[in-house]
Amino acid sequence: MVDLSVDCGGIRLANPVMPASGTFASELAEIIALKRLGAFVTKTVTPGKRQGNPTPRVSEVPGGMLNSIGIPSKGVDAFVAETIPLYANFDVPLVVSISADTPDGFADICRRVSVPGVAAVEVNISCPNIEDDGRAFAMRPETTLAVMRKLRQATDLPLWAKLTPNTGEMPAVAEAAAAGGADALVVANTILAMSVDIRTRRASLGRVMGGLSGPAVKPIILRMAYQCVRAVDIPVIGCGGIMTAADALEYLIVGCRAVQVGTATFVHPGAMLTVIDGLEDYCRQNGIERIADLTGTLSAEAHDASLEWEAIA
Amino acid sequence: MVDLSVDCGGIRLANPVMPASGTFASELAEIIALKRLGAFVTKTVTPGKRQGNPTPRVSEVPGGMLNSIGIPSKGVDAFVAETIPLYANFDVPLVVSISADTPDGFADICRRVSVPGVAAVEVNISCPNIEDDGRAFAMRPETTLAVMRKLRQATDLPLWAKLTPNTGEMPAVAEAAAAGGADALVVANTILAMSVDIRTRRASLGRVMGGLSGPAVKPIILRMAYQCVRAVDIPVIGCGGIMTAADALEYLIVGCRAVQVGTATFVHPGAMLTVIDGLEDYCRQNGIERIADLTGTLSAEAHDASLEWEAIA
Amino acid sequence: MQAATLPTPAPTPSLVAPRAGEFDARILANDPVNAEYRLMTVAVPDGSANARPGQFFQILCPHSGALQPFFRRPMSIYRIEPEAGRLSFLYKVTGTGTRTMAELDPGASINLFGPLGNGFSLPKDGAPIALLGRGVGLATMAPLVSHAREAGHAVTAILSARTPELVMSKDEFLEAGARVMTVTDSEGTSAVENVENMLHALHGEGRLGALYVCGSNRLMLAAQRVSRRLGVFGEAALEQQMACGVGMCFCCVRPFRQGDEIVHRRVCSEGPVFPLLEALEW
Amino acid sequence: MQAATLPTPAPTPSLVAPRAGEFDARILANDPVNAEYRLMTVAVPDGSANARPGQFFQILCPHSGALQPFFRRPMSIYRIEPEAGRLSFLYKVTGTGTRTMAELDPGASINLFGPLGNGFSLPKDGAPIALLGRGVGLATMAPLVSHAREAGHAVTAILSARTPELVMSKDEFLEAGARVMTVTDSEGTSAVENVENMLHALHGEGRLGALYVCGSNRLMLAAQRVSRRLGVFGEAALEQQMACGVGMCFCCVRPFRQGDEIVHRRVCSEGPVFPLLEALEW
Ligand SMILES: Cc1cc2nc3c(=O)[nH]c(=O)nc-3n(C[C@H](O)[C@H](O)[C@H](O)COP(=O)(O)OP(=O)(O)OC[C@H]3O[C@@H](n4cnc5c(N)ncnc54)[C@H](O)[C@@H]3O)c2cc1C
Ligand SMILES: Cc1cc2nc3c(=O)[nH]c(=O)nc-3n(C[C@H](O)[C@H](O)[C@H](O)COP(=O)(O)OP(=O)(O)OC[C@H]3O[C@@H](n4cnc5c(N)ncnc54)[C@H](O)[C@@H]3O)c2cc1C
Ligand SMILES: Cc1cc2nc3c(=O)[nH]c(=O)nc-3n(C[C@H](O)[C@H](O)[C@H](O)COP(=O)(O)O)c2cc1C
Ligand SMILES: Cc1cc2nc3c(=O)[nH]c(=O)nc-3n(C[C@H](O)[C@H](O)[C@H](O)COP(=O)(O)O)c2cc1C
Ligand code: FES
Ligand code: FES
Repeated sequence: MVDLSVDCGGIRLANPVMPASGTFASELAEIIALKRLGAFVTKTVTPGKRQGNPTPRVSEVPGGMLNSIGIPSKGVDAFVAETIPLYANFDVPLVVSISADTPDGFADICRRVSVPGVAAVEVNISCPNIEDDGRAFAMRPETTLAVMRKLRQATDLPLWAKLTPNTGEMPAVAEAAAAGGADALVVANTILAMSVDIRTRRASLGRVMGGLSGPAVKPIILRMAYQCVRAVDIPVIGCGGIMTAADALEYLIVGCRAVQVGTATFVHPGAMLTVIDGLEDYCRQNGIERIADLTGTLSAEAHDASLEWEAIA
Repeated sequence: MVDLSVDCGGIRLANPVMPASGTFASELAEIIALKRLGAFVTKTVTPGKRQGNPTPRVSEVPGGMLNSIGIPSKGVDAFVAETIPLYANFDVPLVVSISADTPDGFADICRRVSVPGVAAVEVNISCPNIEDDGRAFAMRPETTLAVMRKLRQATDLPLWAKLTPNTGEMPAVAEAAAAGGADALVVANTILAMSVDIRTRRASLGRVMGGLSGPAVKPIILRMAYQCVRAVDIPVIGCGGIMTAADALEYLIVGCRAVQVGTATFVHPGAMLTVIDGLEDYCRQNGIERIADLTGTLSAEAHDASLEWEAIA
Repeated sequence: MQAATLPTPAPTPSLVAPRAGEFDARILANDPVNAEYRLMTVAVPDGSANARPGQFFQILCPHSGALQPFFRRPMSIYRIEPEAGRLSFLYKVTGTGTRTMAELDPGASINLFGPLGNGFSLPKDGAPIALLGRGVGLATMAPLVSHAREAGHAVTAILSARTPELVMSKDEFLEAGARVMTVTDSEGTSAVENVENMLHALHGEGRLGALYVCGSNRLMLAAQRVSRRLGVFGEAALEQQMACGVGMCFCCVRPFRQGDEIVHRRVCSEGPVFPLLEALEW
Repeated sequence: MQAATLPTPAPTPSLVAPRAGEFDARILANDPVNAEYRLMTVAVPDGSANARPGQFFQILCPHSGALQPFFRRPMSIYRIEPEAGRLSFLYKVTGTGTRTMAELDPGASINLFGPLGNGFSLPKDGAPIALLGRGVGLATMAPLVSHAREAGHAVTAILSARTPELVMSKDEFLEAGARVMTVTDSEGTSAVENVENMLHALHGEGRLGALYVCGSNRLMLAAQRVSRRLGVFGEAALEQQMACGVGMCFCCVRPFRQGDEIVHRRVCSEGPVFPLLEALEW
């Protein structure tokens, strides 16, 4: 028996696999065995009601998708009243993703979702900060530190900071989030991107630009996760392009404690469960008793080309 | 007859398609009709001799490749003596890509490649600046402006600044490059990324991290090219993930004046020629007489879903 | 505009809604129907063929050469044969995904996810119904015919197309027991005024107890006008691009009228079948 | 170590090097040779079959499901039949690319780019030659046998493998006119000391006028020792991962001894065949 459990940012997970915010909802319970997941992560909720962006809201691109869903939200009150109770009957930790457009707004919603039934709060600081010209909080270390400090004061629950890959200063932002009181980092949200329909010469998304996710981003986000692992002491949760157990293993090997699976679920509704099964198989086949031992086992050895090519003889 | 010629950053190109630096060499002359290209762009040359990075230097990932070739170089003297003359017999503008690890070093090599036979100098400011802790020059507007000013004084040839997509401040860096005297921007170099071989638990590149290129990056670089087009008045040359004419058209439609094709040539040696043919076909089919007229024709109309879905009836 | 009083609908009764699942299905046939459409029939596992009219599947199209298509493609169930364990999809060869579907040979397998979404509701009182469809809309409504017939409803179908040759499935509708009328652009009979008149005539004959529409925005608006004027219950099956197909991603929203408000609803999980009068123009 | 004086080699004479090109080739056969290897034969356009022994093709493997493989796969030409317009590749089913190659049926087409690289050089003087190969190395050297025989050289081939069953192509080598000796791990005959002794013995018999090696680092080192000791000209065909295949990307470099310096050379365009004594241990 492989021990798949991990301690991750203030909570214990039965296994390191959970959904990425915005790619999961209770509807999935009718399709897969939700109780097998390491945690539930809800779609980001905002203080007030929001409709979201104009359609088309998604577009496929080679190896991935663009989205500009725009965080439609029923507002935090309806969320606390209706959504949180939906998950009460599962014995799986519930992580609530929140966002707001000012540091104070963030602290306020954080306080309001800190209710029984919630195991941790994921703060989507990849969203625009209207006090910084609409730049996302996590674009710069200073704004990251400031918002995290306010959030830290607003709750006793574990705080996971979800970073944006659009920054040019990932390690510094990671350090700022940790210094501001984050218990874990989620690396990362989607990468700003676009595509054009050459027949109509229009952007394929109603909002022109949107976030890229799926296999195309994996090598980029994996690199960022690795940079964050080296920059901070708190756990890093890898999130970007995980379609298979092999992808999840790459994240664990570079040092992530857990992973989130997003887009894959759209293509294969059972993707998260397949990833869990695959992690267990890998551990069994490689004599790894606890998956936690796999974290950060990236080998520093130089490539021994001789051995590699010899293998083919 | 479609007029494919464009004015781009101080030179006139017979068509808007050229190779990306590091993915082209005179060896290709034996395989495709090089004289059909809009320009030649050489592999980046550095002041002194360099061996490059340890192997493995490349790795394939879903929808693209990672490389950490590391700019092996025979040094600028050998380059001027041996490489530039190789291209003298083609009637195609020669763009020489240079890099150096200090602003003064950059200015110096720029002066030395400003010789007859060279039509423009592409400055690869995506490389590390040892005076800024090894951060690439083009990571920040300040360092971009500083190095471009020195470069501007060093040559009368057109200067193309090749930017890095790893910055979080693309529009500001683009403005700085233009303010520093660039005649065109090349957007962009590769995106820092990595991958892991889960069997050996080693990074798949000898240098661990490397640059991602190929179809996977196209939506990201296209977005950056679009941001640059909106930020500056000088021409923008799109470069990232172009495999087909359709990809090149996306770049032109968002406002690029020309494009560079890199990785595609490794998979299909004739890719650049196929792109040129496809651009011509598209113009003919759409009644566009001069391809230059296509630049920046991105439609601002909202999506008319009614028409779209009706089309299927 | 006055709000019509409508008979309350009941969900389609006879069929048990199966749990949605993802599985590989063997292709039994995949043949052209006309220049644009193909009909694919697949063998599905136990129970999965118990889908409701109006439901759809998310189809994982085979990958063509390189990197596309990424998303699954939503396709309504065109024919439901629970005893034989068979389902069919009538699809138009349009872009990347459907082009790769068209290349599949019998014996190959294709990955399906479904059945998804909510099906049509029939009026409680055995009232006669009318179907109004164009293009892919026919595929969506086809299984409703036999389903309604079995539940004792008379069915009239108005099939719209560009030309008489492109009118699909007329025989299928007839066999299933519908009275069929066709209107086409080339004959000048498909104009909305004409269709509205036909619906009014049907109503006069006592054959418009409920109205179902799919496949054209213009037809939907016409159906809404008729429904509103005559106080007839109706449903519209809508389309929107989809990623997840099960209500998680919110990409497939369309605007609806809900009292005085305009709200977004997800076509995949709150539809694809919606109350006719709530659907807003696309 | 003393630098040996070597006879100067001449490029393979009889074959005209065709210009490299990219084209789709029809697959004529693609059959298993043993548990690990397959042999694929393709029909190629005029002239493309005029490749030289030691050259290779960059093969575009079919895409498996999603996004892989991205790069072409380099494969030596195993059999060259210019009159019939046919080429064959002997390949080991290893990873993503070769697995998808293995699934291709005759009649399908596969995209090739080549022939690429530099082939083997034969000694000018008609001297007898010896070939030393293991695994895929056999594929690389196979066409050298008939080529050398036609040019009047006696050929001895030492084929190395894990077990006698895995010794491939013995018959092909025999038919092409080579004397064949096999050494295997399971019989304990493949140790480098033994192979070196065999080469010394061949030299004693006057049958080691030049030495060619491919497919194993250990064998290459052994061949280098023998070549150095006996002053015999030799060449080694090397492998390295490739992207472009034509000298542009510099990913396929290996270290070589050039006078006192250690330099990088590109396996694709400066090789894959290199002077034996310049190649450094991998
Ligand atoms: C609930 C539902 C049921 C449907 N039933 C049928 C049916 O039975 N028969 C049939 O022929 N078509 C049906 N459609 C439309 C069908 O999904 C599209 O024709 C198909 O997705 C086009 O894919 P493509 O790859 O060929 O085109 P592309 O243009 O390459 O598709 C690009 C993207 O746009 C989406 N898209 C394109 N057209 C439509 C559309 N009309 N509706 C929704 N998404 C679209 C695709 O799914 C994909 O994500 C249905 C759509 C929905 C929402
Ligand atoms: C000049 C040359 C000639 C060759 N001739 C033959 C031959 O005739 N028969 C044969 O079976 N093999 C030959 N090889 C090795 C063959 O290229 C690899 O076995 C093949 O690329 C493996 O691909 P894969 O997708 O199955 O493996 P994967 O492990 O999925 O490949 C991943 C990557 O590593 C590269 N790679 C893996 N193994 C090798 C290798 N040994 N050499 C170079 N690149 C490698 C692949 O090309 C690809 O880029 C040759 C290699 C070279 C350089
Ligand atoms: C349709 C969609 C909606 C998303 N919504 C949210 C969201 O509300 N909050 C958030 O933090 N991230 C959101 N994301 C980002 C994902 O949580 C995840 O970070 C990203 O998709 C990368 O992972 P993947 O490649 O596995 O999808 C969304 C992604 C998609 C595709
Ligand atoms: C193998 C390889 C080597 C490269 N070498 C250089 C280089 O020397 N200088 C440079 O400016 N860019 C270099 N690049 C980046 C390309 O010029 C180009 O910016 C990038 O690959 C994106 O384009 P693509 O997706 O079309 O390949 C290299 C890219 C690759 C794949
Ligand atoms: S397709 Fe995801 S919510 Fe409808
Ligand atoms: S494979 Fe590109 S230089 Fe050899």
